[in-house]
Amino acid sequence: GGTTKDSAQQGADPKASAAAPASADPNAPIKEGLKIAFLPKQINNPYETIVDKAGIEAAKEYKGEAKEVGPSDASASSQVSYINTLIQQRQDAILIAANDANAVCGPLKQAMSKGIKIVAYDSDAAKDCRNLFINQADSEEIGRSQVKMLADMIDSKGEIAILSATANATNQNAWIDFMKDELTKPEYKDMKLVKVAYGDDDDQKSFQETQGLLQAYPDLKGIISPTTVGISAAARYISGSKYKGKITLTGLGTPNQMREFVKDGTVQQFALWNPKDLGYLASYSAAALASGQITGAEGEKFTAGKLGEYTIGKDGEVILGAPFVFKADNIDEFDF
Amino acid sequence: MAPDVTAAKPAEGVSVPAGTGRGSLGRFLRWDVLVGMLLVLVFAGGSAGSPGFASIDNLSFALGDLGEIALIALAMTMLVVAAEVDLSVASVLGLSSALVGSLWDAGWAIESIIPLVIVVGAGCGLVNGLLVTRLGLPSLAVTIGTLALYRGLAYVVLGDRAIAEFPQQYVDLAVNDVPGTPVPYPVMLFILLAAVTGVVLHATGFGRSLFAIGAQEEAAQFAGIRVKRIKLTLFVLSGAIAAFAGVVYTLRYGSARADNGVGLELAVIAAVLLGGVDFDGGRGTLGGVIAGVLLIGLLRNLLMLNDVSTEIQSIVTGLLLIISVITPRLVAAVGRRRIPAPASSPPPPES
Amino acid sequence: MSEPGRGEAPLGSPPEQAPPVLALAGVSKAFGAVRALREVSLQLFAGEAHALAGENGAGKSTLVKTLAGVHRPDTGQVLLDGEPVEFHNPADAQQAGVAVIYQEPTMFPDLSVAENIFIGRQPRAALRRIDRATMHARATELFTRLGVALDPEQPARGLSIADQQLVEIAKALSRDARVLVMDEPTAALSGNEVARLFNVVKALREQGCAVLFISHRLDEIFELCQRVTTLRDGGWIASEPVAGLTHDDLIRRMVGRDLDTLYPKQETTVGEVALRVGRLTREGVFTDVSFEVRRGEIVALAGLVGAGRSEVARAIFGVDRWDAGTVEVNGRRLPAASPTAAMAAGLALVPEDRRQQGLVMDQSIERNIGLTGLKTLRRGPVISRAAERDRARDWAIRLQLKFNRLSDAVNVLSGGNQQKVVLGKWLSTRPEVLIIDEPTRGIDVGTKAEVHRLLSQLAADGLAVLMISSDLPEVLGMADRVLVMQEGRLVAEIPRDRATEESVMTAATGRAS
Amino acid sequence: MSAVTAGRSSRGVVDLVFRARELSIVAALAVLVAVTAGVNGNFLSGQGMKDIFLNASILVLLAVGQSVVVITRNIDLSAGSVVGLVAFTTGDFLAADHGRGVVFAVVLGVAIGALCGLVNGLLVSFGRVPALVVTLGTLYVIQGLDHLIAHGRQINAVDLPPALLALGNGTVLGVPYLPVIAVVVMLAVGYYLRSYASGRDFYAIGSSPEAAGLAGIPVRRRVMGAYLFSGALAGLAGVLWLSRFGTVVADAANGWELQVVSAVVVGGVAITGGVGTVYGAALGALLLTTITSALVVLKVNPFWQQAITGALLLLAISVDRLLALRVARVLRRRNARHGS
Ligand SMILES: Nc1ncnc2c1ncn2[C@@H]1O[C@H](COP(=O)(O)OP(=O)(O)OP(=O)(O)O)[C@@H](O)[C@H]1O
Ligand SMILES: Nc1ncnc2c1ncn2[C@@H]1O[C@H](COP(=O)(O)OP(=O)(O)OP(=O)(O)O)[C@@H](O)[C@H]1O
Ligand SMILES: [Mg+2]
Ligand SMILES: [Mg+2]
Repeated sequence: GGTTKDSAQQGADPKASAAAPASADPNAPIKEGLKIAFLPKQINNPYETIVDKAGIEAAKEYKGEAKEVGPSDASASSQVSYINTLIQQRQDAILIAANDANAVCGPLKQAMSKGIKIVAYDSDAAKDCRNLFINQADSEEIGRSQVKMLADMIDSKGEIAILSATANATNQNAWIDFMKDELTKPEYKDMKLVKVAYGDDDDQKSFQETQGLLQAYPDLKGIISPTTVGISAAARYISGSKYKGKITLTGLGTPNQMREFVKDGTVQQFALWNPKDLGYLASYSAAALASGQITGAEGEKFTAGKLGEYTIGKDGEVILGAPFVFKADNIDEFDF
Repeated sequence: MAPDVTAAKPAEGVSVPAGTGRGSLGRFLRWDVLVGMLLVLVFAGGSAGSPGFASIDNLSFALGDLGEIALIALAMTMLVVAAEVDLSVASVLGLSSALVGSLWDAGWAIESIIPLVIVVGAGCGLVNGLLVTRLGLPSLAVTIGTLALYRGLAYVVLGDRAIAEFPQQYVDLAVNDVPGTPVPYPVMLFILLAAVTGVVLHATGFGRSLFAIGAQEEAAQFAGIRVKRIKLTLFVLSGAIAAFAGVVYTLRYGSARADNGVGLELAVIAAVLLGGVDFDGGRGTLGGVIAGVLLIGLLRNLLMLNDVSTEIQSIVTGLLLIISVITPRLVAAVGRRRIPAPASSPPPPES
Repeated sequence: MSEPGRGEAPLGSPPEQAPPVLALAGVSKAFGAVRALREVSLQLFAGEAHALAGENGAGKSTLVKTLAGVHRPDTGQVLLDGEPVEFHNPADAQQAGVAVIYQEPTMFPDLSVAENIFIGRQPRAALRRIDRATMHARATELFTRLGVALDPEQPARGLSIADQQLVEIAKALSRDARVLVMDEPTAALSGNEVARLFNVVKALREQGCAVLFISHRLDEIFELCQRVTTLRDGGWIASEPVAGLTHDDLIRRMVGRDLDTLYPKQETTVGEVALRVGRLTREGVFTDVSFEVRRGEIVALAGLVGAGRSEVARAIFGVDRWDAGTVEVNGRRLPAASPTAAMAAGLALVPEDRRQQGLVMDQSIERNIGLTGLKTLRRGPVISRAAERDRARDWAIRLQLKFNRLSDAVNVLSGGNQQKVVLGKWLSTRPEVLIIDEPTRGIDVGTKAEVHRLLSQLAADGLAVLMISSDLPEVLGMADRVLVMQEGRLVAEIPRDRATEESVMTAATGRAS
Repeated sequence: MSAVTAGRSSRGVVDLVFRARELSIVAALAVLVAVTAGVNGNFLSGQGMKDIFLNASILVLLAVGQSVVVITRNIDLSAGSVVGLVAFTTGDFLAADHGRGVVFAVVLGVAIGALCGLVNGLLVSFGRVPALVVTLGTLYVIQGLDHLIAHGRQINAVDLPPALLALGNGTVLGVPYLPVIAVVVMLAVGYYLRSYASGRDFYAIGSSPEAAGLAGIPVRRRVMGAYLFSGALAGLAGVLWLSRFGTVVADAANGWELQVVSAVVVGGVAITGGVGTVYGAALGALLLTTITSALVVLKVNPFWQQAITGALLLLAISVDRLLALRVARVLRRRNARHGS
């Protein structure tokens, strides 16, 4: 209970008075000792761990106390329990990678009503339930660029497929929508998306789905796997099968996972933003919010430490930057 | 009409002094009572040691968070007492959630969605029940199958869509407290249902039948108990309650998705087992189960408040389960040792 | 208790100097408040069959389990060849050459009959593999010795109780044991099989095996055994040679008083038909069974083991489906396969397998007795515990049940007392037709007489009783009419005045007519 | 002796039924493969077959271990979590020390798995507590430990010795190692269970634990052994998982416990103990994995895949059951004709 109660509590809470100040003070200093919590989709997900660790490091720079808490299953319901806990602990800001944009909304609103700043990162929550969304890259940009990248490698010709995470994965679904849209452009008239498969971010399942795709569509030319688990499982399968060299795989992956397959030629290139930068930026934006530098309104600016200045875009979105493309000649420069 | 056979040694059996030490000790140290005591301990410790734990807000939230598990646990308790199990409950919950979403999306009124969904849930239960009673298949196997089937149907219904924006007055019903209490409406409903279930299970003929079926099915059948019909009823009930829990879940989170409640079945079963219900059937109390549900929920809440990581929470839950079955044996062993007769051997198989 | 067990030397008893193969000295065993054995001593000699007699709950099975290593004595000792030993588990006792047939069969339903016999000590071939051929051959050989036609490779599931008992016997024989302990091995057997068993046991005894034999059929004790030890309420009463004892002596030792008659048959007036069965058929089990039972009448259903009598009873009561035919109670036809309807019509069935069918073993006496009265014990929607307890106490007293507390689980009762609980459970429904399958299986003489008196009186009060029994004297002593089944068919109906051992057995074996 | 002959002929039928459990799975597999291959020839190509067997191998190993436990009327829900723990910890060791070889990895993995099995076995057999509760408990504990150790890290293929990776993808005479290992283990265990006295003990215990005690079977030791074995096999499966996927995070085989139990049940091992063979269980595992692959190849809408898998699972156990009931009826009639 108590997830969308916006009555009653407001007056009782001392911090409530500080909630939602009418205007931002861009020159306000970052407060010391801010209590900040990262709530990833799932603890133990290596990608999320990299992001959150970088965020926690960043908090040390501005003398905040940051921590990472979260469920071991990627479910919204567990995240909701954690939000409740974080409210009870009176954190100054909660950073969340939402498993379900709507399901976490009620409790997030309640947190906001108590003066807690909410920053969504990696995966957005519904717009009115958070102050800011730190987007790793513009969703549209990710979706379209993946198609472009694959098209370059297969000369914009042939059947392609997508190997996604779970059917309900918010990010992947958003990107896939843009990919489909991109494919309607005339330059891709010879490329045909034959199937979206779901590997559920599970090695074995992604493996089997890849096999199935290759058997079911013998003329398949390319696969886009916009998920780190999916792309590494697919790469591993292809590298050990007769399809190696015949099929082009790309998508989103971490360099450490993919290094072997880039080196052995299974994969030519794939993309990802720098997850450390994502955590770093999210951490600073939370601090800026909690210190009153910004309120989350469009056009406000803040400085994110070493990353420099960022401007808040439409709907409270801050975009980290363009995704980075990893290839054989640059992959060894990265370790994450 | 019964003949007079009371002549010889009439009082022999009755005159044996009742209530040796073991009985009362054993009764007191039953596991369900221990769970209750543990619960009180957690509560007391939490209130004293963790600011925020005993706040109305937090308790209300923690209770509400247990709502679905608690509801499903009611039906599951009766099933397990009757030596059956329903692993498909979480999938029925998911299917129900998906249906609520897609029907709402299609413009149906919530008032007509809810009964329909409950009927579908009952239908799911009926399928389980028919496979178990008509074909004589073990329910563990059947419901592993329907666990996949019903979850699959949820995806068929809703695919990758997520439906939100349910009418506020229903969301409020799923979320808000009964005025003047820290008890959310679904939990209040649970309390009422639990009272009914408790009476049914422990004080009515139906309840007696369940225990008899669980302990010795054939004997129950020979005593004129309609074993199959009762089991079928239980499965239907379990399906209907799971579907209703799906409605509550959907409204509480304001989000209908095909993957809602994945894995919830193990949480329910863990709570039922922690409450001291014997998985082999024929033994257990509803009070124990309720204490078990609350213990798991409040303990997790307390651990979370103290920033204990989810890994440790998992380990604590597991250990609790193990302790829940080990302790009664230890108590029994100690109890036996205290009695003049040190019985060294296992309970004999016969007379 | 001075020097029990050594009366004057009976015929064929071993020389004095040879110590007993297996002995108990001053053994006590208690379960909670129940003192199942109190300072009991017993000596088993090679080449001698020793009987153990006592009422239900006297402690016979407990003594057996102490010998078998299932229980460890609280005080006292087990002596093997005069040396104290400690059996920590059944395996230890088996190692020492003690083979035990427990009162209730202990089968592995999923294993083959042969494996049931040889489990844990299968004949080995090269590389310690199991030699199945030898195993089956040896099982067949055992069955031939016992004169039964059982297929060693058939799974044990679905064996009748009698067949299970025979497998148990084969298992014990296969051990070539020095001591053979048999706890009511004949309770489920009929005359032929008992005779075969006795021949085999006698042969074993002559080869020097020591035998401990328990039975509630006193004739069997007199036929097989040289010595008898009597227990009463867990205490030792006497150990003496069988020769020179009379039935009445033995009963007096067991019961502590004289018994007037075992078959107190009352004269009754026979009323209208209460149960009518017409051409009842269950394919592959029984065919065209037609008969009627009238009020006040006790009709016995006799036949060899496996003739299908219990199956008929189960079908009438509705536990099994029937394929054709009709069942009427008081003129009203019963629907097929509905025990509930049968009960509502006034039918009651005391089943033959009390552990599986008659009782919920883990539940208390009062719950078991209350189970058939869930509707009548109601006060409003809930069961009245007081009413339940009263009903249980009432019947416990009437049936002279021996128990500690009504809330004790029935599985701690002795076999005979369990049977009484089943009886109480069904009589408390105040039935108009009582079908009772093997009413006194495993019941001591005293109680047997009580059960018989009870049946008589019930009939006199207007109850129609259909009694299935493999105990021929019981059939002859109690029945107004005897129906005989053979291989699933009703082959004869013999009125009381013409029923003799001869006439019934002739019909049952199908030798004449 | 007419009864004996009747017995023998009826035994023929019974035997057939018992074998039919496996035969019916083989038939189901054949139909599935034939239909799929009919639609898409690639399914039966060399690569296609290799994939099917590779996919099934790990599940087969787990199913073999599980069936030994289930035959004793117990259950091991923790098997999946053991795979996860072993895959990660072994990978962690190897990544830290490149010098170690495959043998070390296998020994380490099996040892960790056996240790988990030992704990289960001790609790179940000496604590005399219900297996389902205990192993659900250890499932949570092992999973927690695994996550605690992993703490969000991941093992990458580059960190692992190439020999280990070759184990997961390499072949002998064109046959991949994994299925070879799985088949060898299955055959060995199947032979042991059928032909050795101690193997039969497992069936006896599952058939009637009380009777087993009275028959002098070392019940505790055997149950202990079953868990130890199941744990060790799960450990082996964990190492193979590592070698196959290269990239491992903490939740490898997460949630597999129910899948393994499904495989065992579909394979005709009775959940109530005492009945079934590891061959059946292995075939069950093969069938389950093949269904998943076939559905993809048949271009079934992914949203229908899970529902169809569930329905097929139900179909498999129902048909099996109906067959058994039918044969029982035939047997009864036969009995009637021959008399008893
Ligand atoms: N495991 C047990 N726990 C408690 N009481 C027991 C247990 N086993 C036996 N008893 C009690 O010990 C007494 C002796 O029982 P036992 O089975 O030895 O009798 P018995 O002479 O074999 O009777 P019957 O002829 O009916 O088989 C009975 O009162 C019985 O209730
Ligand atoms: N549970 C069972 N499953 C399969 N077959 C059975 C079962 N019980 C009995 N049978 C078989 O049915 C036939 C009839 O058995 P039934 O028990 O009716 O005989 P009965 O005349 O009552 O003998 P008994 O004295 O053993 O009770 C026998 O061949 C027996 O082997
Ligand atoms: Mg006895
Ligand atoms: Mg019978």
